[in-house]
Amino acid sequence: MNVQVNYFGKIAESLNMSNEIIPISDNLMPLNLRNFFEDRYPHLKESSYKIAVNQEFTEEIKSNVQISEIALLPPFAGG
Amino acid sequence: MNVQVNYFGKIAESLNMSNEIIPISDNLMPLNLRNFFEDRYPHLKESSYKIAVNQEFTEEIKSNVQISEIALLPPFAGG
Amino acid sequence: MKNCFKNGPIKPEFIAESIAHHQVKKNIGAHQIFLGQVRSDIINDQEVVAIDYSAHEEMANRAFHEIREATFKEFDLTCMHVYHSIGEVKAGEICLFVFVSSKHRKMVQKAIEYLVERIKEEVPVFGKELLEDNTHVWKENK
Amino acid sequence: MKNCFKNGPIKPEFIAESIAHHQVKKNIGAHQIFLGQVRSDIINDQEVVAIDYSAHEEMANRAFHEIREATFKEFDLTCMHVYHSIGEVKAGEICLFVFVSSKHRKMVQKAIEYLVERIKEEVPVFGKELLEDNTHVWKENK
Repeated sequence: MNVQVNYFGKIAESLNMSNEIIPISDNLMPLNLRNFFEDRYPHLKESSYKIAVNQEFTEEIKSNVQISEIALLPPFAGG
Repeated sequence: MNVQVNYFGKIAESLNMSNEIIPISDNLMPLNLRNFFEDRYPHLKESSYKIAVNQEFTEEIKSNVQISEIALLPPFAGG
Repeated sequence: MKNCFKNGPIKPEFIAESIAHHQVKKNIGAHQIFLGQVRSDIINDQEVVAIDYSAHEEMANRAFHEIREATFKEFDLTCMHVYHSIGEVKAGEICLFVFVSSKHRKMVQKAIEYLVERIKEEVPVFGKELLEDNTHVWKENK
Repeated sequence: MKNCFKNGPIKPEFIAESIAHHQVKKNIGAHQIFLGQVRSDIINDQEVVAIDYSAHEEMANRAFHEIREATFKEFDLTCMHVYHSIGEVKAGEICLFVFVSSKHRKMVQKAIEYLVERIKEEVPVFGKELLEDNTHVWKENK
């Protein structure tokens, strides 16, 4: 499936983009997302970030899940 | 000496005045002020209040003190 | 001695001005504001319509001053302001405005608790709760 | 879902209006307000002149909503309002406005601590600290 991936803050800056569509094949499931993104963009290993799938924090996707968004969220700075 | 006495809030209301001058003779010293006022106005026995002499809380005056004010202060209700 | 009393209610616009004055102080990271508002409690089946505040003003201003000094000593604050109403304040209106500012949030939260507690306990302010049937009762902080 | 974001700084007049709106709620006895203000810290020998806030807005509004619900459950509050800036906020300007009201003061003090703590920790808001030499650093809550 093709998945909408959104990047924020420092992560978006380091990737030089705020979003992209990534094809994720079903036979990768269950998929460790941190490994997946750090294989794709090795410099992310140096970064601190949280991963959210469909707006819920998680590190993994299982099969048969409908994914409307994956988000990579650097440390929060609200307030 | 003649002493300025100020009454506040509920105490002033119960006495029907907010201040008066009371002569206090030197040979009463040291003087327990609560007893002094409750002898003068017996209904004060039923009341809750603090006494301040020259703006400092105290229950007693000793001799040779210059008194610019005695205040009877009912429970505080600030804020 | 600074006069901490304001005649009548403390207006929201006055609070806004106070906040605005602090925007030149660029080392401030956190403000905490406590507001006391007159509540229309039911007393003897009658609603409180207003509180008429009186005070031993000189003693009260001295107490405010001492509490402010102690708070500055205890907590690392940039600014501190305290205003209390004198005279009539209607239910729904504001009678106490306490405002502290600091670099960091932990400081202002502790400081405001300490300040408000001491103000309620130590400042000789008296409150006559005016009821809708024109009777009154005297308020007491617990 | 309520939108808790305001474009640019939160103005003192907006805070005043918010306070004024609560004067019809005559069961309120205590308000507590927390304001976060942008500090001109020195970073790499350069002064912070502004913070440019961005967010995962939908997730952030969901987080604000959940935190509000949890706070209402935990504390006996009459009202609660939270606003955060998005976009550029200059040093000295306000970026966070948290406002809780209750019958009594103890409630609002505990509630605001809980709220501010959770907002800083759980809401996906990002802050780019703009320095005077036109470089920037990314802020991180500790």
